[in-house]
Amino acid sequence: MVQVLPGRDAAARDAGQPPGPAVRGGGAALTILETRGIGKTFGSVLALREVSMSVAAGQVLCVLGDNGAGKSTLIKILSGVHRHDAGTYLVDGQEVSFASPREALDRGIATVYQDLAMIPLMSVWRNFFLGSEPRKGLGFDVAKARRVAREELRAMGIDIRDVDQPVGTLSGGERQSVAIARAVHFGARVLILDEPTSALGVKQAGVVLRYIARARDRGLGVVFITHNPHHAFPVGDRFLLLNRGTSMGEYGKDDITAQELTALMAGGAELEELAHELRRE
Amino acid sequence: MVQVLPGRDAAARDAGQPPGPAVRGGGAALTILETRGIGKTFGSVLALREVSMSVAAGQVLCVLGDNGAGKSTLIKILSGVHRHDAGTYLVDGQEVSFASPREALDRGIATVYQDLAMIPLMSVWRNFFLGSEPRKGLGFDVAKARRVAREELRAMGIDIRDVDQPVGTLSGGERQSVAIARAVHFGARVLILDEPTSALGVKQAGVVLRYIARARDRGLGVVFITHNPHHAFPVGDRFLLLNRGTSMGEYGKDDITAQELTALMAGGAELEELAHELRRE
Amino acid sequence: MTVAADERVARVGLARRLLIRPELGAVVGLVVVFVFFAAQSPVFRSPDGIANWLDPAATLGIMAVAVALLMIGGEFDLSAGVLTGTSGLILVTLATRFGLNVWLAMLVGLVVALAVGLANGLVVTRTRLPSFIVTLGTFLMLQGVNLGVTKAITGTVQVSGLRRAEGFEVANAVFAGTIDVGGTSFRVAIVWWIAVTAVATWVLMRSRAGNWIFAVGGNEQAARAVGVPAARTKIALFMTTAFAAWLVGSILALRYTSVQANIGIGQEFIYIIAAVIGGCLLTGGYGSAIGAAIGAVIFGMADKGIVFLGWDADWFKFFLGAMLLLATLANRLVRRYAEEVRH
Amino acid sequence: MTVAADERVARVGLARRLLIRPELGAVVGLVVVFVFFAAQSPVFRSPDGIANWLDPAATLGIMAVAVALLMIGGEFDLSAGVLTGTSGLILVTLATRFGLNVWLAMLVGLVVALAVGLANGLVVTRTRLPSFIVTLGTFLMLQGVNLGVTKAITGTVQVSGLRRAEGFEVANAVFAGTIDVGGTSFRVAIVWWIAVTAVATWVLMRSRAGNWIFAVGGNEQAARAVGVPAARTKIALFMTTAFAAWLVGSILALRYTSVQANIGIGQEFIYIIAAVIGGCLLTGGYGSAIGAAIGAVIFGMADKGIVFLGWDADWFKFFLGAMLLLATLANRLVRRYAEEVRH
Amino acid sequence: SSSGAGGQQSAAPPASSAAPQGSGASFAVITHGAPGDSFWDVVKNGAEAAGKQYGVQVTYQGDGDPAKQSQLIDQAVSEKVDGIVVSMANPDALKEAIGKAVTAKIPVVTINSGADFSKQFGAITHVGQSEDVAGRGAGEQLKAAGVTKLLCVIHEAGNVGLDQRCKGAEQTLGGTVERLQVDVSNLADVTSKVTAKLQSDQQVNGVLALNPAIAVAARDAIKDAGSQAKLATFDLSADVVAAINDGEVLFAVDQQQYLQGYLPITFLNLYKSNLNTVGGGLPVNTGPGFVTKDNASQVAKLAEAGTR
Ligand SMILES: Nc1ncnc2c1ncn2[C@@H]1O[C@H](COP(=O)(O)OP(=O)(O)OP(=O)(O)O)[C@@H](O)[C@H]1O
Ligand SMILES: Nc1ncnc2c1ncn2[C@@H]1O[C@H](COP(=O)(O)OP(=O)(O)OP(=O)(O)O)[C@@H](O)[C@H]1O
Ligand SMILES: [Mg+2]
Ligand SMILES: [Mg+2]
Repeated sequence: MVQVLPGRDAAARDAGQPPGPAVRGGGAALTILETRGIGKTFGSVLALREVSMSVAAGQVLCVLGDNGAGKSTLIKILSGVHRHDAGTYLVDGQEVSFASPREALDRGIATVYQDLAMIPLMSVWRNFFLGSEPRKGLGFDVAKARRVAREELRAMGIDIRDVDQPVGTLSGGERQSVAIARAVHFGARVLILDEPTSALGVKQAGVVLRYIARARDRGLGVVFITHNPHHAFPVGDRFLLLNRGTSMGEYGKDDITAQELTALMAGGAELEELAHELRRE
Repeated sequence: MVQVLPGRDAAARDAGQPPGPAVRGGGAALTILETRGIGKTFGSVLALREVSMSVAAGQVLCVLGDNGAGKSTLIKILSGVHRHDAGTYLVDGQEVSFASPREALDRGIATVYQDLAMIPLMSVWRNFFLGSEPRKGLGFDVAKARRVAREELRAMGIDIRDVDQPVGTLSGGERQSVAIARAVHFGARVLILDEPTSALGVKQAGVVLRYIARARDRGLGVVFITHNPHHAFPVGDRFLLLNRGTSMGEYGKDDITAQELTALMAGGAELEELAHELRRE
Repeated sequence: MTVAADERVARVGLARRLLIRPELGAVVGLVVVFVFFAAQSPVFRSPDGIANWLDPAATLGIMAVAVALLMIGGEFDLSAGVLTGTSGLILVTLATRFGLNVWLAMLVGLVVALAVGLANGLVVTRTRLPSFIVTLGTFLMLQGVNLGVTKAITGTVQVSGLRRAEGFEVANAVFAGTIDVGGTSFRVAIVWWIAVTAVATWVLMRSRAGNWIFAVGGNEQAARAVGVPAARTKIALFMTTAFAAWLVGSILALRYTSVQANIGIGQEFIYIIAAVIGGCLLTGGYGSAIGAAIGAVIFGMADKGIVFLGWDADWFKFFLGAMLLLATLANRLVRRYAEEVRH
Repeated sequence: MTVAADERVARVGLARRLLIRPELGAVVGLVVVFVFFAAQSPVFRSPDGIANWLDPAATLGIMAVAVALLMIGGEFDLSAGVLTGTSGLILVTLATRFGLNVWLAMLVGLVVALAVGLANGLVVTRTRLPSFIVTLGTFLMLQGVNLGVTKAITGTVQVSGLRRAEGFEVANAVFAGTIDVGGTSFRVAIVWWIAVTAVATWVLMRSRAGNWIFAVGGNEQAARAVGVPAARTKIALFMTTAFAAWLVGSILALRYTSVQANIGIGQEFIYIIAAVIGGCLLTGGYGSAIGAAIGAVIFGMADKGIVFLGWDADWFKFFLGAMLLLATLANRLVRRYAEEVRH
Repeated sequence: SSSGAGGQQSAAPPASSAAPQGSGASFAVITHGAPGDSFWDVVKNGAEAAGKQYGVQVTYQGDGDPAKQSQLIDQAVSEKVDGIVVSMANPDALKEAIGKAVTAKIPVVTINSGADFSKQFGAITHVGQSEDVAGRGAGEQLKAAGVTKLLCVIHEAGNVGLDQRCKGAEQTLGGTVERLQVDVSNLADVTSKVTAKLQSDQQVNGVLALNPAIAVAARDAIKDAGSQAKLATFDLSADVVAAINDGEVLFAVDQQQYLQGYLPITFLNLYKSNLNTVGGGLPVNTGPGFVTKDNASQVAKLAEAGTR
C-alpha cells in the first residue's frame, strides 16, 4: 500500500486545485488538459474513481502508482481510447469526450501506449507514420517515410538495421523506441508517455528523458508515467499519485524531495534496504 | 556503444572460461546451463554470435546489454523457443538442442519471456497453470488452481480482484506479475527471467528481487535480464555483457563495482549527470 | 480481504453476471427465434413440431460442437461435411456390396475418418499452412474420392440397400432410432448430441486438454512457450472433428439406408455458422461447446420455422439470412449490455 | 554507417531477398502448376489454350484482388459471389423488362452494389459482429432477393434477351469483348483484371489508404489508437469488394446476355481460396494484390488443366484438391527457405 | 418432336378461368430440386397454378439432400396437410418418411423419378418421366444426328438426376459418353472448361447440357473452340429457344415438367373431394417431348412465361 505522508496530501490537494501555472522559459503556462473527478468502470471493475489532474504547457506531470492503480486507464481517457463515464475532461478549458484517438490527435495530443503499440506484421517505417502518412501527390511519400523513420530512430540511439523489417521481429526495447520516436515526432501540444522507458537500456532511457525535457522546453505539456523514481524526479514538475484507482494527491516538485518520492512509490521499502536484505541469505 | 573497461574484458574472459564455481550456502555449485560460442541467425539478421556463458546452481547470472543486443534471443535459445544454429548448448554437461520449450521445462528450466507471455482471452488462473495443470482424477483441479493462483499473486503484492478476469484486461504490471509468479511456482532448477521488473512498481520489483534471492538460496540457477543497474547489482553474482549480438565478457561480482556496472550499462553517461542536464533548460 | 469486499468491484446483478458467459448470450438468440416462430405457428410449438426441428438440429449440433472445439483451438476444418459422406459411403458400401456386418463396416468407417483427421492435423502442424487451405484440399480430394469410388463400385452416384445388411436392426436402433416421450417420438440422435455436448463441455472447462485448447487458439506461440503440446492438441482436435463426422455420417446412413456421393458438401460452413452464432470467435481462443449446440438449434429452428410458416420457398434464404443476423445481433446486444465496454 | 555495412546483417542473395515478398512465393506455385500441365498438354500451352484458361482466371482474379484487400484489412465478404449475380440481374432486368439503356442499367446496378457494400461495412463496424456472420446474412438475403425478385418479375428463374437492349453493342465490346493478340482472341476481361490488380497494388503499397488497410487488419485497436479511421477504411474495403462484384457481374451478364438467379453462389469461397493461395493471411494484416491475382491464375490453371489432360471427371475434385495443396505447399516451402525461421 | 405443344398447353389455363372450388385443402410439394433450379421451377409454377385454380393451398419446398427432403416430408406430416407430392430421386432414403405420411392417412403422389417404388411405398399414383428415360430419348436423337462421342456436362457433381440423364443417353447413343464437371454458378468457368475439353479432344462431336444456362455457355464454348460439335440440352429458356431457332442448339429435351406439378395437385384435389385415383397404380407419363426447330417458335412464349 502506498503510505501517504500525513498533512502533505491535503495540502497538495488544496494547492493543486486549480494548479498554479508553472512559469518556465519566460512564457506564462496555460493549462492544456484538465480532468475533474473523472472515473471509468469496465463492467464490474471500477478502474478509476474521482481523479482530478491538469497539465500546463511547458510542464511535466508524472503519474505514479502501484501496478493496477489506474494509470494507463487515465492515459487512455486522456488520449481518446476510452470514454470516461464520470467527471469532466477539459481540453483548453473546453469540455470534451473523445469518440476516438483521432480526435485527440487532431487536438495535438500524441500518446505512447503501454500495450497498444504496433502492428507486428508491418514494417518499421509504415508503423512510424501510421495515421499521419506524409503525402506526395495522391500517394504516400514512401522515400521520405523511410528516411525520416531511420533518422528519428538513429537520433534515439536505436540503430535499426533495416526499416523494412517487420516490427514484430524487433526486440522489446527497439519496438518501444519506435513508438516513442513516433509520438515525439508527431506530438504537437501534449505528449503522453505510458512507461516509455520500461524496456529501454540505460542509455536509451536517458535519451527519452532528454526528449521529455526538450519537449517541455518547447512548451509542450507532458504526461509521463514511470515506476522508476530515478526517471521521474529529474524531469517531473508535478507528481500525481494514484492508488487503487483513486488519487492520493498531486505534489509540486518543491513540495517533495526525491527521497520522499521514492518512499511514496515503494510504499516505505527502500531499495537500499532491500539490497542489504538480498545479500544476507 | 558500450565502452568496455580496457584490460578487464580479457581478464574476465580468462577467468570465466570455465567459470569458477561460486560456493554459496555451503553446497558445491554445479554448472547447470552452459553455452559455448552459441549463435543464431534470423534470415539475414545475425542476432547472436559466439556467446559463451554458464550458470551454476545457487548462482544469479545477470545478462546486460543495450536494446537489441540479443539478450532475449539468448534466453529463447536457453529455454527451447529457438534452436541455436552455431556453437553448443550444454545442460548438466550434456549437449542438447531443444525442439520445444516443453523439453526445457521437463529439465526444470522455467522462463518468464519478455514478449511471449500470456493468452489474453484466458482467465488468470488458467494462464497461471497453463501447461502444468494440477490433476484431479481425470480432470483439472479447478478449485486448487484458482486458490493457488490467487495466493501466489497475493504473495507478490498483486491483489487481483478476480482470478477469473481475462488476462487481457489486466494492467501491464499485473500481467507481468502473473508470468513471474508462474515461473517461480514451477521453477525447479533454473529460473530465467527476461526483464521481469520492467513494468513493475517499486514495491513489486522489490518482491521479485527477493524472489530471485530466495530461489538462489534454494539452490536454483537464475538468469536475470534487466536494464536497471539498481536491480542487477544487489542480486547478481556474475554479469554477462552483450553488445550488438556478441559477448563483451563475463564479470564476477568482485571484479566490478556498482559504479562500473552502471557505467558499462549506460555507455558512459551517468544518470546523475543527466539529471543536471535535464534541469538546465 | 475477500474478493467480494474489494472496493474496486462494483456490485453487479446476477443476471448480468450470467449473461457474460458466451453460451448464455446465445440463449437469448434462441429465445428470440423460438418466440418468433412459436407465436405464429402452433405446429412449431407442438411436441411433433419440436421433434421435427430438433432432429436436424441434433446432427448439426454434434458437428457444430466438434467444430467449435477446433475453432477455439484456432483451426478450421472444411473437410468435415464431406467426411460425413465418406463415412456413410464406406458403411453402406462395405455392408451392401462386400457383405460386411454393419458394426464392422462402421468400425472401418471410423478408422478411415480418424485417419483423415490425423492427416489433416499432421499436415497443418507440420507445414504450418493455414488449416483453411489444408482442409480445403482434403475437402476437394474427399469429394473426388467419394464420387470416383462410388461410381467405380456401383456405377451410379449413390449406394443403397443398407436395410438388408446384417446387424442393421440394432445399429439402426442405437444410432437412428426414435424414443417416445409423451407420445411424440424424438430421434435418438438428440441423445447423442446431448452426450457429445456434455463431454465437450467437460473437456473444455474441467480438463487439462481444455486449457490447452483455449491456449493454442488464443496464442499458439505463448502456449508452446509454457510447454503446451500444441501440435498434439491440434491433431487431437482434428481427429475429434473427424470422429464427429463419422458419428453423424453413420447416423444418417443408418437412418436413410442409402448415401449419395455428394452428401455433406456445403455443410462445413453450416457447422462453422452454428459455432459462430453460438459465440465462438473465428480467430480462435474463445467460445463454448454449449454455445455451439445452441447455435445449431437456432439454425435448425430458423431453417424449419420458415417452412412451418409457409413462406414462399423462393424467399426462404432471405428470411433465413435475416433470422440469423437478428439472432446473432440479439446475442451481441445482450452480451454488450452485460459487459459494457469490455472487449 | 550505411545499412549494407552493418556487421549484424548476413549477406543474402538477391534471389532469397526477392522470394520473401508474398507474391513471389505465389509465383513459384504458378510456375510449378504451369510446367506440370504444359509439359503434358500441348493445347494447354498453345495461345488458344492460354486464352482459354486466362478467361475465367480474369473474372476470378478481379474478385480475388478485391477480396484480398478486404482480407488484408481483416474482414471477409461472403456476399461477394451472390452480389455478382445481383448486379447482373439488375442490369438485364432493367434493360430488357423496363427498357432502360444498358449504361443506365449498369449505373443502377453499381449504385445497388455499392449500397450493399456500404450496408455490410456499416453493420460490421457498428455492431462489431464478425464480418463472416454479417456477410453470411447478406449472402443468404441476397440469394433470396435474387430468386424472389426474378421470379416475381419474369415468372422464371432467369432473365435474358440483353442482346436486343439499347446500348448493348458498345457496352459488350468494352466489358465482354475480345482483343486479338497474334491471331488469338483474348477476352477483354483480362485487361480489366490487370488494371484492377495494378490499382490495388498501388493503393496497398503507395497510398495512405494502403497503410491503413494493413494496419486495421494487423491490429485494429492499435491502428485506431494512432488515429487511423478504422471504420471508414473497412467500409471502403467492403465497397471496393462490392464494386468488383458489380464489375464482374456486368462483364458476365453482357457476355452471356442472360443471368440465372442462382449465379455466383459458392463463388465467394473460391475468391478467398485464390487470395489465400496468393499468400494472404486469413487472420488479416498480410498479403498482396498481385499475389491474389496470381492465386486466381493458379486456381484457373489447375481447374482447366485437369480438363485438358482429360482425366476422369469423377475424380476431378480430387486432382483439384491435390493440385491446390501442392501449389500452396510449394509457395510455403520457398518462402520458408527464403526467410528461414522468421515467422 | 412429338410433344404436341399446343394440346398440352390447354391443361394450364390462367388461374382465373375456372371458378375455384375453395376446398381449403393444403398440399405440400417436396422435391429434390435445389431452389432456383430451372427445371424444378417450372414444376413449382405448375403446382402453384393448379393450386390457384382449385382454390387450394400449395406449398413448394425442395432440397437435393435426401435427408433434408425427408425432414421436409416429416414436417408436412406434422402439419397434417391434405396431400403430399414428392419426387423420389433416392427412394431408399425417403421410404421411412413417406411411410409415416401413409400411416397418417395422408395421400401421397410421387413425381418425376421413383416410379418403380411408388406403389410399393403406398403412393396413390406416380406422375412423371424418370430422368433416365429422358436421357435415353436424348441419346436416341443425338445418335440420329450422327453423334459418336458425346460430352455430358454435369453441373452438380453427385446429383442423382443428372447422373441418370447422362447414363440414359449413354445407353442409347451407342458411342462413347464422356462426363465433364462444371460449376453452374460461374458461367465463364463453364465456357472455358467445355472449350478446354473440345480443344483437347477433337473427337467429341456432341455436347449434352443438362440445364439451359449451361447450354448457352456451351454454345459459346463450341464457337470459341471452333468445333463442329452438335449441342443438345435439357429444359428450356428463352435463350435456348432462340438458339434452337438459330440452329445453334439441335433440340431441347422437354419433360413437360409443368405437368409434374400441375397434375399431382389436380389428382390430390380430386382424391380429396371425390376419392378418385388415376392410372390404377401405373405411372402417368409426361414426356419426354423434344423442342426442335420445328416447334421452337410455338413454345418460345411459354418458356419465357415459365410454364415450359
Ligand atoms: N478492459 C478492462 N476490463 C476490465 N478491467 C480492466 C480493463 N482495463 C483495465 N482494467 C483493470 O483496471 C485496473 C487499472 O488498470 P491500469 O491498466 O490502468 O493500471 P496501471 O496503473 O496502468 O498499472 P501498471 O502499472 O501495471 O501498468 C487494473 O486492475 C485492471 O485489471
Ligand atoms: N524473429 C526475428 N526475425 C528477425 N530479427 C529478429 C528476430 N528476433 C529478434 N531479431 C533481431 O535480433 C536482435 C536481438 O533481439 P533481442 O530481442 O534478442 O534483443 P534484446 O537484447 O532482448 O533487446 P531488448 O533489451 O530491447 O529486449 C534485434 O535487433 C532484433 O531486431
Ligand atoms: Mg499501465
Ligand atoms: Mg529483449
